[in-house]
Amino acid sequence: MSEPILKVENLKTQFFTEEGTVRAVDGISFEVNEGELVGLVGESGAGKSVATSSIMRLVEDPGEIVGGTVTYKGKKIVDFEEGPDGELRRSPEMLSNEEMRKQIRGREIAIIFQDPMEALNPVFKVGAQLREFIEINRDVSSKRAKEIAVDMLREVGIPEPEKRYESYPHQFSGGMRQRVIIAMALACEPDLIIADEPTTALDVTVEGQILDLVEDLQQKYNTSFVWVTHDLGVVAEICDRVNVMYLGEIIEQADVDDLFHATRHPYTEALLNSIPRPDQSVDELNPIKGVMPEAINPPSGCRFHTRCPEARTVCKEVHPTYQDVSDPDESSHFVSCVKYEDVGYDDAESLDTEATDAFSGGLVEARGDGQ
Amino acid sequence: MGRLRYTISRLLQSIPVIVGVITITFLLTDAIPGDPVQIMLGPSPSAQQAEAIRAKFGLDQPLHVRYFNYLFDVVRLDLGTSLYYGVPVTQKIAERLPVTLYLLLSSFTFALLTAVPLGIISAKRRNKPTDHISRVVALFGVSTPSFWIGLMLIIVFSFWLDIFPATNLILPWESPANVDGAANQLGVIAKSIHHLILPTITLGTLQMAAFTRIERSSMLEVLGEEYVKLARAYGVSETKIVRKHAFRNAQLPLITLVGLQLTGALGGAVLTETVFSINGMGRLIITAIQNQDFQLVMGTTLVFGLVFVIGVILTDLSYAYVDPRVSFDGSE
Amino acid sequence: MNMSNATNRTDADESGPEQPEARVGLRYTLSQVKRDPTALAGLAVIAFMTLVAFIAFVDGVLFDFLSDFTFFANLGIEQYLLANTFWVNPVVDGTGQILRPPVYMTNQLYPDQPGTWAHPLGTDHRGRDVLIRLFYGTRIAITVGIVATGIAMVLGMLVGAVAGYYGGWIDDALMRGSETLYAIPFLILVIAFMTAFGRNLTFAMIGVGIATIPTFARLIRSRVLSVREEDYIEAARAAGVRDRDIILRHVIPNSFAPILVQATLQVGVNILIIAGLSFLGYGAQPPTPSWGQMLSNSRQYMLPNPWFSIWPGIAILITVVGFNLIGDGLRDALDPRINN
Amino acid sequence: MPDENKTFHSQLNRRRVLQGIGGAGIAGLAGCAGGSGDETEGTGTSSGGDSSGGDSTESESTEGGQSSGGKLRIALVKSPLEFDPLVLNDVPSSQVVDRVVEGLYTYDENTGIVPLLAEGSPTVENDGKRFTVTIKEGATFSNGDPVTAEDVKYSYEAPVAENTENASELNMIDTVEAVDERTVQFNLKYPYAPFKTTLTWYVVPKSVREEDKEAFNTGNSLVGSGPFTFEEWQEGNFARLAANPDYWGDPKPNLDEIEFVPVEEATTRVTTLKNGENDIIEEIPPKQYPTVRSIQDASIEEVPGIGYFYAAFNCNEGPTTDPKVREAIDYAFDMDQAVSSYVEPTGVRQYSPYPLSIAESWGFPLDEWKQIPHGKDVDQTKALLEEAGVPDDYTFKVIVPPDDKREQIGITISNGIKEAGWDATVQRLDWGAFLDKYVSGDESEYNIYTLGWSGTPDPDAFTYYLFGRDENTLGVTNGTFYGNNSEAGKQVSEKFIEARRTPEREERKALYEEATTTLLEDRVHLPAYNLKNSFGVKDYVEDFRSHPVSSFSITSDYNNVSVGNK
Repeated sequence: MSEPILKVENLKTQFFTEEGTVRAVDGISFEVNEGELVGLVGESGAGKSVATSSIMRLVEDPGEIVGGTVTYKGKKIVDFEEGPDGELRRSPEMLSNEEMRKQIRGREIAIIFQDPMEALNPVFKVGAQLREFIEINRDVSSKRAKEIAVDMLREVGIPEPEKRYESYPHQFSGGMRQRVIIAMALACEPDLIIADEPTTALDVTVEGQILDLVEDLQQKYNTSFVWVTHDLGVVAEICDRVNVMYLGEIIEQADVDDLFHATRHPYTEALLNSIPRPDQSVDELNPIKGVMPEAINPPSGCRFHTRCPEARTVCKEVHPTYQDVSDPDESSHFVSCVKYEDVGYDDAESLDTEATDAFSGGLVEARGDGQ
Repeated sequence: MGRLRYTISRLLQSIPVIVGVITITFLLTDAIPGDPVQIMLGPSPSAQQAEAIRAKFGLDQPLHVRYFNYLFDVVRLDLGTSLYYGVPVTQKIAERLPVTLYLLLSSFTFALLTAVPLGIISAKRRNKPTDHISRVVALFGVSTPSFWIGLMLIIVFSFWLDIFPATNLILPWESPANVDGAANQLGVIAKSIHHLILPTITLGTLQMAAFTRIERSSMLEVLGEEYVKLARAYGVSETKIVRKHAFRNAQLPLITLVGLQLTGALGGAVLTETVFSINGMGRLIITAIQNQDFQLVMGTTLVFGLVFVIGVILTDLSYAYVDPRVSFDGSE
Repeated sequence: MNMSNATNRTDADESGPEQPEARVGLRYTLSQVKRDPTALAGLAVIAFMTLVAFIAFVDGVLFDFLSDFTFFANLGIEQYLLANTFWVNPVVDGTGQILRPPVYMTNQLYPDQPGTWAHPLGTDHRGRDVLIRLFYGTRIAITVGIVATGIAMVLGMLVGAVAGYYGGWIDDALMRGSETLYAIPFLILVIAFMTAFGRNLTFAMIGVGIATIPTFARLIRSRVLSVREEDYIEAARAAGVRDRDIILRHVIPNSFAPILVQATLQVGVNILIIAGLSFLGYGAQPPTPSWGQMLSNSRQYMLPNPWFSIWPGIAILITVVGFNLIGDGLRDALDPRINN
Repeated sequence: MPDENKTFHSQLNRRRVLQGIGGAGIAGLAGCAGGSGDETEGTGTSSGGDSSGGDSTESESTEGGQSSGGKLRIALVKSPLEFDPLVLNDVPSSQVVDRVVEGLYTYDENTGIVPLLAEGSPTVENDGKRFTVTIKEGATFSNGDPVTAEDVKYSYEAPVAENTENASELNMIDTVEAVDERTVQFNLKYPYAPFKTTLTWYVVPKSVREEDKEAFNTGNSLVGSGPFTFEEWQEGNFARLAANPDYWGDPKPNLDEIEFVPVEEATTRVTTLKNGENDIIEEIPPKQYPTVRSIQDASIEEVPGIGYFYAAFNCNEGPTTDPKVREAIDYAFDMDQAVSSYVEPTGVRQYSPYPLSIAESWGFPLDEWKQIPHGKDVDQTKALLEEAGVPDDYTFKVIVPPDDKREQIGITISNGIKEAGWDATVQRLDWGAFLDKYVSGDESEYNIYTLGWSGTPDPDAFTYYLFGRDENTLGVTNGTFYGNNSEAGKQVSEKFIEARRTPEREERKALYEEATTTLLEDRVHLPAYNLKNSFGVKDYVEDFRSHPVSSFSITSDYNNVSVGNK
């Protein structure tokens, strides 16, 4: 396998608030290969968007990337080294903000945001916004940028692109705006596009159209994608490989087929049980019980234990290791669950949680109070 | 489309407001105790003198007759004759209005020119020392009585330091012959600005502070918008983001506030004009009220109302200019 | 978006508080405020001012009944009679120079004149203690600010609710009316009002209250309009709950937090307006000490002794800052986007 | 007497003047009567460089330091409003017009009346009902026309014929005859003792004024015989005069230009004096005296005006109709102290309705009158009020005009009453409301008021209007209604009216003394103070004089202002 174009290792991003430190991304690792469409799945609040912002180095105050390495085509987007006093500090190889802006953002990695209604500036014409980004990232004249923009609008299926070029965002529907945003991303000819829940805000039919469009274009341009979503249906439809996030951690990673058919982590399983699946028919859907605890004070041990139907006492005590548990015939399949470790899971007592039947009390644990 | 038509229709829509202004003022002035004729003639007018005056100004008519007469006169652009000055109200207003508008314009310019950069810097350096300083300045600005600022400025800059004059606002188009030490029009303008500085700060501080506060919060809000993040994600520089991508959007609440502050500023002009002995509309209306010069009270209030209405329309027009989502014909 | 109705737009964009989610209740807001140091500072300022006002009030009452026992007399301030502003004899000291700068500051025009600890801020042109006049002024400023706001709030809520509730021509008429009030600079409006009905504090409060009705009317009206569309209101309506009850039980309680913010800020604004009015001679009648009137009086003495102009100004400043801090704190609590 | 008519109306009763006094606490207006020209017959020689080069409309002398000529900037309290001397009726206007228009007679440095356009004293005949005046030879208006008897006749008749606001000042005149080019004869309806002051009335050229009265009033065509000519005026901003190059009299003015600017706020006026924006400022309030004195290059020029400020009682209704109550209130406070606290050094204590200069020139028994007011004795107040049977819960109403000094007097009185155990309120009213109320005689409106009065330097100007009981005064300018409940009051009024038609000075004096003593003992008025005409003057301004009657003098036979090196 060739070298991945994006390699994320042990990335940590924290938010320093008055209430305490929020470990929004707590040591995640994954890779994106050329032309690959990698999914990043999880409930709201799992840290997906923080992860993508971290990759773009766009984390806003009071958030801060505190550790790990992100390598893009050999360039260190994030990199830390140990200082003389043992503290972590930015390594000299890590790109400066200016370099990030000029070399990476838009040019190499483009991003598509969740809400197309908000992502276009309402007071500027659509074409002008498109043209500006193209000019910045492709070093072309303004005139040429306009041609590219119009072509790209056509490409993403906007009728009468020359005319629509002159329109304002509010004159577009939501789906159309998302097409514009996609056109924006593609027009800059990046090698990687991070799509942060790009279809969540759209209705289902439009979502389908957009997904088809992305698949087509992805094949045409051979662009790699990181596709952030909470919708496993979308994942199943377009992704090659999937990372499942829970409370700042990636708890399972596998090829899309393996994930759906050889699910390892109880959380992933719970997620899958909560959605209708075309390949299986079930009598009823089982939503995941409880609410995800706050990342400011995550549960001890396995972070999912408070909601895990298979939780046992050991889950509370032991933080599981993220390890490859793939069968020989599988490609890699990482999971982070004590079930696959030799820490006494089988002997441990079952734990009372809201997801186990025994649990019938209040929401104390679910609040993330831990013990 | 239809910017002109829109303006005209807005003007027409403002007619009820103007009529309302006339009605309220009419009822209030009528309720003021005391006999204007007596104030005018002194305490010992002869009966026929008083009668003559009453008849001349229509004061012998019942209230509703006077009210409708006044409305008709207004339609004919006749605001009557000032009892106090003995000249047509329109003439008096024509003399005084430019002064007040000049002062308003200058203080709003001052307010905007300081508030916008201050608000933006404050938002960009949020929770940094610059932000704290600018927020404290703005907080004090909205909390300080403007006339007090004026008094302090006079003490310090006119009396102690003797840098700026304390009175006598000169209009920039005044003839050089009427201005001491001004050889030509340029000299007049220089003098005019010199005289304008203290009143401008006095009247403009409150606006400046209010504008800074709203500029900061709207800039903060806009800087958190998705489209700003998007621009950032596409490698647009921070400077350009602030100057271009966020700037226009951030001005929208400010534009609305500018319109709303207009009447407040007209009120503030009364105080500023009093402190600096400026003969503008504010002092005119106070003189009119104190002397029960009904025609003049009515006329000046009416003009204040018009200034407000026009101000609001201008606000709307500039809002529409900045925000393409707003259209004049009511369609999306 | 259609602009044909400017009032609609300004409703939403009013500099007042953003419309919070309906579930953001008063209690939540207050709990947020508790965490905000600046808002707490504001609260402290106002609490202090209120305490001063209260002491001044009690002192005034005590003086009326028990002439020889008062707080200020017990504080050891000599010549208490000088302080009691409702009841004063002018006393001029031997030199005829009754203006004194404060103890710890020298006046550049009269560097030889020391102040006294008995009159830390000096005495005024009638020989009254400036500090105590400031205390008494606090009482008036706060009372007047709050009462005027209360009038505007109650009437504004009524007008706004009726306008939003009935809609149609009633709405139009009321909103035009409130626009009309807005079109006359309120200082002018209040002065005309006071000239017509009476030149004293009561009419100043009523006048300012009436002149600021539009602020609250618009706020409530826009709430009524938006809440009317909410699902639970529709449900209530479908269930046969009367609109009137809906407004009273749902709309107004739900709007209380933003109104509280507006009201807090308005108290500060009103204190400024009333100071301006007093400055022009339209406020408290003479012996009654109001800050604006003290400022107005002080103009004559401004050059020989600027301190007389400075103290009342600072008192106004501090009080209004206090209300603004609280108002800002409340607003921030309601609109977490900005500051959280 | 039914056809009794008003004479010189003092200016203080006029709306605009009252305003001026009220608005900014102005003091120096007393006696700036419209009818006072202030240039006197030139006897001396010109006291300095005359303005022979003086048609100086384009002068820009303020920047430089010319030693002769030059421009003078005077800050008045209010802006002038109109300039037709026959129409104008406010102090600032007359302050400007007085430089442009002259009268037959004028005042000397003090209150004496000396010829100006007239040659010598008037001849009085027919029991004081006929006055004959000769116009000086060579007197011309600034347009070159000679001053004729016809112009004089016109100037005295037009205000009455046109029923201007000044009509009442001249309507004791029955006819005016132009005997020849230079001789005028005034026939009065009745013997009017103070007529000499009336002869200071303005003289304007008939032909010019008749041509366009409007232009005459706005100043555009204003022509007079004075040392200055009218240049330009912007209401509220400035009024500018230039030296009259062809001035007929002596001395010729030293100044090239005078500019009058209105600055209402006293503090601001003082500031403009300090920083040189203005060369002279009018009216310094009491507490600004030290400030003005502290200005290195300026000093104060002042002289007591012809005015009278007082507290008065409602003798028509309510407890104050009882002399005991009035005396009780006199006991409640100390007017001496009040005046020294709130009025000095801007004014002086006055013990009678007559300004000191009048009282002295008439030889009134000031020492006796000075003994009448009581010092403060609250016990006496209590005793007297109880004796008079004033209910314990009675609230005395004091109304004051919008003027700080009079307000302070009002507050002092009310504090005294409160101290005695009764309640009292002080209401500061706008002029409109005040003028309405103080002559209503209505107990529910007022028990006590404070007010001021000013006039010509003749006792009549103070007695007739304030105590007269005819239809022109009672409830018009007399708000005390003294005499409604007392015989003494009626007699006082009769004596005052008799005095004004008695040509014999000694007889008049006796009448004034008797009546005045009665009213002071009856405590109808509590005389308070008189204000000074005070000016802050830069040191480089030379020879500027304040004047008791006409507020100040620029060019006269006893002074001629010039501007030295700044």
